[in-house]
Amino acid sequence: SQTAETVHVTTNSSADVLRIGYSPNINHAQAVIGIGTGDYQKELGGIKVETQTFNAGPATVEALFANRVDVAYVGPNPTINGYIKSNGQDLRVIAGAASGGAVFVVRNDSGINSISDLGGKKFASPQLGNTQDVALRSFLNKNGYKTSDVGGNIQIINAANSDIVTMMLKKDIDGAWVPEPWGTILERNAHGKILVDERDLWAGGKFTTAVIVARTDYLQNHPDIIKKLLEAHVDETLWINNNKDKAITIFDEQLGNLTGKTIPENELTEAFSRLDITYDPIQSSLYKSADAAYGLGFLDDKKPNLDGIFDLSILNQVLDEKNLSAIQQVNISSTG
Amino acid sequence: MNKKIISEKKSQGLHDAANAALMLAVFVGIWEVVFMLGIWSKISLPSPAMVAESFYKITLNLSLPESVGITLGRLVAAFLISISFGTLIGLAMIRFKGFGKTLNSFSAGLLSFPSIAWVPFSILLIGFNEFGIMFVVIMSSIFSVMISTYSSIRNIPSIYMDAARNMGAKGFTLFRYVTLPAATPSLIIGLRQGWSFAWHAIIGAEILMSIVGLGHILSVGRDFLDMSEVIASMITIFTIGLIVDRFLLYKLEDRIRKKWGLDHHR
Amino acid sequence: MNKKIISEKKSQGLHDAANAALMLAVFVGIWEVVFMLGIWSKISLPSPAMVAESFYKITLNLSLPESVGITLGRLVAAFLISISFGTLIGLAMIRFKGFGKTLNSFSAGLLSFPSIAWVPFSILLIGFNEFGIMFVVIMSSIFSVMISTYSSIRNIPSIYMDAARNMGAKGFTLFRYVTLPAATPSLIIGLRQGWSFAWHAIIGAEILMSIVGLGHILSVGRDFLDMSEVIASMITIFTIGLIVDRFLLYKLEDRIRKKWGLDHHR
Amino acid sequence: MRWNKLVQAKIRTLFNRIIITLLYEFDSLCGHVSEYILSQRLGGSCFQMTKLQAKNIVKHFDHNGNSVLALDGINLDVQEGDFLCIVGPSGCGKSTFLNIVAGLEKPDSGEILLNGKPISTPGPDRTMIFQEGALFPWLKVIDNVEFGLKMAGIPKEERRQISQRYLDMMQLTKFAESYTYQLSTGMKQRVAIARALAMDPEILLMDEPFAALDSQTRDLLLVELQLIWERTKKTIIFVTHNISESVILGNRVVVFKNRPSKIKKEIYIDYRRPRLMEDENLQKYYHQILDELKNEVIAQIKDENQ
Amino acid sequence: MRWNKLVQAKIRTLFNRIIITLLYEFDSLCGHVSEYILSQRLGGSCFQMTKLQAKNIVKHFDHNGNSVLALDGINLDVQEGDFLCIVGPSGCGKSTFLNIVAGLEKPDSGEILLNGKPISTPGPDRTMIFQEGALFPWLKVIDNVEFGLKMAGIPKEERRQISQRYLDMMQLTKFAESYTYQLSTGMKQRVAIARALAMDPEILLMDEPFAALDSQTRDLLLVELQLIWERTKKTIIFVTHNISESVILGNRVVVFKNRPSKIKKEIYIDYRRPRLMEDENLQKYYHQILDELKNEVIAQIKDENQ
Ligand SMILES: Nc1ncnc2c1ncn2[C@@H]1O[C@H](COP(=O)(O)OP(=O)(O)OP(=O)(O)O)[C@@H](O)[C@H]1O
Ligand SMILES: Nc1ncnc2c1ncn2[C@@H]1O[C@H](COP(=O)(O)OP(=O)(O)OP(=O)(O)O)[C@@H](O)[C@H]1O
Ligand SMILES: [Mg+2]
Ligand SMILES: [Mg+2]
Repeated sequence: SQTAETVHVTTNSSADVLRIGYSPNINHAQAVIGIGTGDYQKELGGIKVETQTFNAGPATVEALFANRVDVAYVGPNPTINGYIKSNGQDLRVIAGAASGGAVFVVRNDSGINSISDLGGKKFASPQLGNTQDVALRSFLNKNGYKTSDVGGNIQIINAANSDIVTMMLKKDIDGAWVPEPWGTILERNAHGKILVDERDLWAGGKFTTAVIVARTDYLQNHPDIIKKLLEAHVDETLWINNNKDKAITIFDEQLGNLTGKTIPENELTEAFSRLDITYDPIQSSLYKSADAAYGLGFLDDKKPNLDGIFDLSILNQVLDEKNLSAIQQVNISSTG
Repeated sequence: MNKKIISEKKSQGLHDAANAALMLAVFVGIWEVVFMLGIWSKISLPSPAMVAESFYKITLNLSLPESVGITLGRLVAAFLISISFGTLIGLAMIRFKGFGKTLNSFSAGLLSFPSIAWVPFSILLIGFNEFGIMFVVIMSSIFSVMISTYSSIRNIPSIYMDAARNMGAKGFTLFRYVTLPAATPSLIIGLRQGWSFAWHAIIGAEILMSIVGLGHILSVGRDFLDMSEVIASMITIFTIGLIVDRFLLYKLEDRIRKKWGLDHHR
Repeated sequence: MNKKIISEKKSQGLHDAANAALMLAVFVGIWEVVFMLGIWSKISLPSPAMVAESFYKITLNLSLPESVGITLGRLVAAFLISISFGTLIGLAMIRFKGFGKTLNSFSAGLLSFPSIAWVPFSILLIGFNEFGIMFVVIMSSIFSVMISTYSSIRNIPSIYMDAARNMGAKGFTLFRYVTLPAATPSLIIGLRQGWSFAWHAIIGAEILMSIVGLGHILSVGRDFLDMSEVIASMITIFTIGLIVDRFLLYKLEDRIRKKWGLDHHR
Repeated sequence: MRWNKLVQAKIRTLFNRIIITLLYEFDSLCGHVSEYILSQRLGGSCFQMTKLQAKNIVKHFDHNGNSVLALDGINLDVQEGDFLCIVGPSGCGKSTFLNIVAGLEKPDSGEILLNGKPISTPGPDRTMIFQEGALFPWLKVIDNVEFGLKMAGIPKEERRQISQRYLDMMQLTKFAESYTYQLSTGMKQRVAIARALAMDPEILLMDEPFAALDSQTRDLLLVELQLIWERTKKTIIFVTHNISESVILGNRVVVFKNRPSKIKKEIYIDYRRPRLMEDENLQKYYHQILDELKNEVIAQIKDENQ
Repeated sequence: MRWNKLVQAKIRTLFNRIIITLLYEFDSLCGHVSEYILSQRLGGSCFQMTKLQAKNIVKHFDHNGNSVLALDGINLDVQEGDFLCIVGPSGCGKSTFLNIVAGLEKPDSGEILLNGKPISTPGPDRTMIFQEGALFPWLKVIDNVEFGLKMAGIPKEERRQISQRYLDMMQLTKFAESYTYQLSTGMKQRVAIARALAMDPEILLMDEPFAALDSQTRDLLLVELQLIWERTKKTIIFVTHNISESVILGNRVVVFKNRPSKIKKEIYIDYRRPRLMEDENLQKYYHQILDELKNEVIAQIKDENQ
């Protein structure tokens, strides 16, 4: 990658650095590709792009608050948590990144063939209170099941994705709600079958699974830099959606650069097929996620107020310049 | 004369407590000042008051006391196993010299395994449950116990062993009445270290395997960006570590040092 | 006579190596058998051959040697800092008794902090960089060094100190020529433990902060379900731990024990 | 029964002490009265057989590459009930020899036979009093004394009785509950003696046991040891650097040559017991041994200066 | 220059040795010839002032709740150039007193004045030979001997010269490179003596330094020590349990009472030097001291049995 060498020019802004945090996940595809290929740096010109990868959302937001990164690609639940914890002060969602890409996989020989067979089983999700965990729990609740922590007969454990694979193989669990590409991996390598594609549970098959957040003070002080970033982000999004196959190849390459590892192309293709790369933060789904998390007792005692979490003005400005349709900013009050 | 000594002891204890309290007060003071200076956002570094509130909350809803109980139960069980087996293997290492030498190095290699590395094996071999966590804790502390047993015993001045064997002590009796007490001052140091390894391991394992416990509170706090809960649980970890050390291991060490007359630094 | 001793030594070395090789062979053999029995899927437990291949791959693409270099560099730097400051503070603890007593307990509390708990502070105070990782490593090992310095020195038989002071040794000279050598056999044990703490911490920190290094290879391997890479990196961790211990710390311990005549168990 | 024994022991100790005190008080009388009284009370030994045999014992040590030959072929027969004293210049290998007899050190060649059978491990039949304090710092004085008894499985009450007796003999009753670091050097040595005597072994190996004692205590113990020996017919090997001590105690004194150590001379002392320091008749033995040793010292000086 | 000194030292050592050897060889002559030769070579001391003063030293120890009063008001003036011997029953507090003088232990009350000034810390002006081996196991014999010199900042070459001299005196030249665990007990004690003498302190505190030596080596050193004392006018406090030793060495012998220790008696021995073991004229001092001690032993027995 050429990021390191391309920098160093003049500054006409008070800040000459933009620090981006992201994870080498498929729903951060724009960042993985755009940063890796140098597209972002090209767009930002004299602003030096510094990057930091994280292996989980909470750590990313932690770093954002600690003023170690300025903007970050993260999942919706850490975003909500961060927003609430800072009393709506310290961060804003400035764009979306991905939608979909989570599945409920069950073991072939678990005896589960339909939603009515879930009683008495044991399932896994990656992390207590994360996007998939909330989805799994609300799904079970909605279908009349109760988890063991509230006296029901379904046990939920939280484990790292790779450990979930081991447990599926050992038949320690009957299924798991996981993000892609782990759904595909479980399906192919751990005798799993997809019981639910989460997109089927949402209106229009869309629900946000990655957004871009910015530190509020950075957003206020350097709207110009944010704008350049979003231009790059939108461009990258469009390019990926127009060149799916090539994008997958490049993504895999960049993954190799970042981690030294690649994912088999066919697995990656399947994973991407259940995922939409987008710049739309799908605001209503974020509010719904927050409500669900609140309903499960994961958020504070009082109902979270997410008013003002989105600041899409710059995104819309960029979209406008590119002749793309703007995204209507919605407030929580309008969703009820 | 005796009374004087006792009252001296008491006032010594008070003095120590005052010392500790002072250090604590200074620490909290600095923390508060740093907080008020606002160098870091209050999410990253909450104020002492916020942490206290968090403490109050998780104590009231019983999640803290319960977790502490569970974690300690697990830890004690695992650590006892570590100590018993570690000591036994350490002894075997002394007994069979070639085996001991080889295993001493191997243990050193295994000692350097972070507990995190044991988690996948634990899940594979045992599963995602109590015993899985205990396995991680045992694997993280047993080598330390083994090595320190081995080293401590090897460092016993040979004259004690000679004298004892000369008086007819051998086998288990030799071990029970000579080897063990002679190695004790040094074993205790090893025990204290083993205890820390076990502590590290259990918190690490509970974080990674997110099974109810103190580590789980910490990790959940972190996942939900609740730094005051994180700090509250860290303070709990610190306090328990301190209490166990101070009122168990250190007391033990101190008593033995007194008994041996090692305290006679003038 | 001399020649005989030397050749005995050589054959002893060979014997040790043979012993170690045997243990290794048995271990790999069992592993292969378990693999062939197919108790666990090969994703969870790859065969020795698969691990070897993985080794070959990451060695060839240089990611392993580079990571090892980076990790070791970091570790050595951090550990040196730990040793110097830890020793200094340990000495201060000896010097100022009240301070020492208080700090001894506090360190015990801090020693029980898992390295994982230092990560958020490191991010907050220092950031995602070399120094951040080094901070975690230092915090995870310095208390161990402190406590073992403190304990080791307190366990020196007072007659040595008496004799030295009687001969006019004091201050730094007393420390350099008496305190240090007298405490050495026990300090080395502490050093070995401190080294393991540092090892644990660096791997843990590299995993959590995902900064290039050996721990990163392990964590990436885990994230990508590449167990053979995980095992390959664990073997590397083990081997380095073993080598450092065997050829540095243990050698040192052995030499000192010989010199002191502690080896005279009959 | 037990109480009876205790009283007996007390009385015996007291009686011995009174005699000794008398001996001290009436210096002029001592030579005659005491000898008479004591020789009446104690008979000589009669039948003897070989208890312990050292056969051509060789031992060297490695000193940074240089080899130090400590023992160069020691041959020695010790009869049952023998009281054998070993004298020799410092560093000549006396302790090494005793260690080998105790089974704590292996000779390079040669062997030790006990009752005709070769031995190689330590055992409670040969109790050693070490030259350098080998008391256990983690035990109280009384527990140190009882250690060997405990190892032999003697019940607690009996142990206590025995240890009490010997602590009494060593005038340490008041310090029974102290730890060893709280004792003076001489007191430590007395504990070590009590510990060895309490075990009542067939063979007693004593490595300069009286070196740190004041002369009065030593004189007391010299008599006490003779009485014990006469009464129990123990076999004793006693290393000392004090010629008078060897003359008073031994019925045989072996003089070790300087490094490499061989046996230079054996002197038989056939004289009534208990012998006392003041006895003029022992002077001839004293001088005989002194002569042997003088040559050794001169040899050593030559050796150093060459 | 240096070489010169070395030769001088060698010659002196040799000369002394020859004299002593002669004394041994011609037993009958010794009393007369030796005294004459040696008294010619050495003069008596002349002018004296108070070097060290112990003022009402009290020290108790705690034994599991019981208090043991070791020193109960010791008052002692030591003149410059004094050779003071302390004798007393085992465990009476001799070592404790020496420790307090050395500044290693604090008295409960009372104080030690050195040249009129109170002291409380140890210092190289008062070098101690400890009763129990205080050699450093991590140093070679020669480095042990040089330790004090190194602390005093004496350059390496000079150190080596001095240590060589004393190792020579102690007949340990061959073991210079050995570690202490490789030495016999007597050899260790000789290293400790060499270490203290090498430091050449104003005041030398010696706690039973000859206890583990064979009598020949001891006799040699007894003379050697007197020569050193005469030559350098050191102030020496010498604790011993050997009455003969105290009579030969001291110009003053202090007898300690049994616990609680007070000074029972001071005996001045004004007799030409060097004195030898064989000298009949010293007998009267010997008996004087013995008498004092006998009472102590009896007191101790009473104390134990009451
Ligand atoms: N560290 C200590 N703790 C407790 N008691 C002690 C300590 N040191 C000495 N004592 C006690 O003080 C008394 C005097 O001891 P000290 O060592 O001075 O005797 P000593 O005259 O040197 O005897 P010895 O001739 O046997 O060496 C003894 O009763 C001993 O028990
Ligand atoms: N562990 C050892 N390592 C090396 N050399 C040793 C060891 N033990 C003894 N020696 C050497 O063996 C020789 C004899 O030592 P030993 O202790 O038997 O002498 P000793 O006759 O008891 O002398 P002393 O009267 O001084 O106690 C000495 O030269 C000593 O240096
Ligand atoms: Mg000896
Ligand atoms: Mg003493």
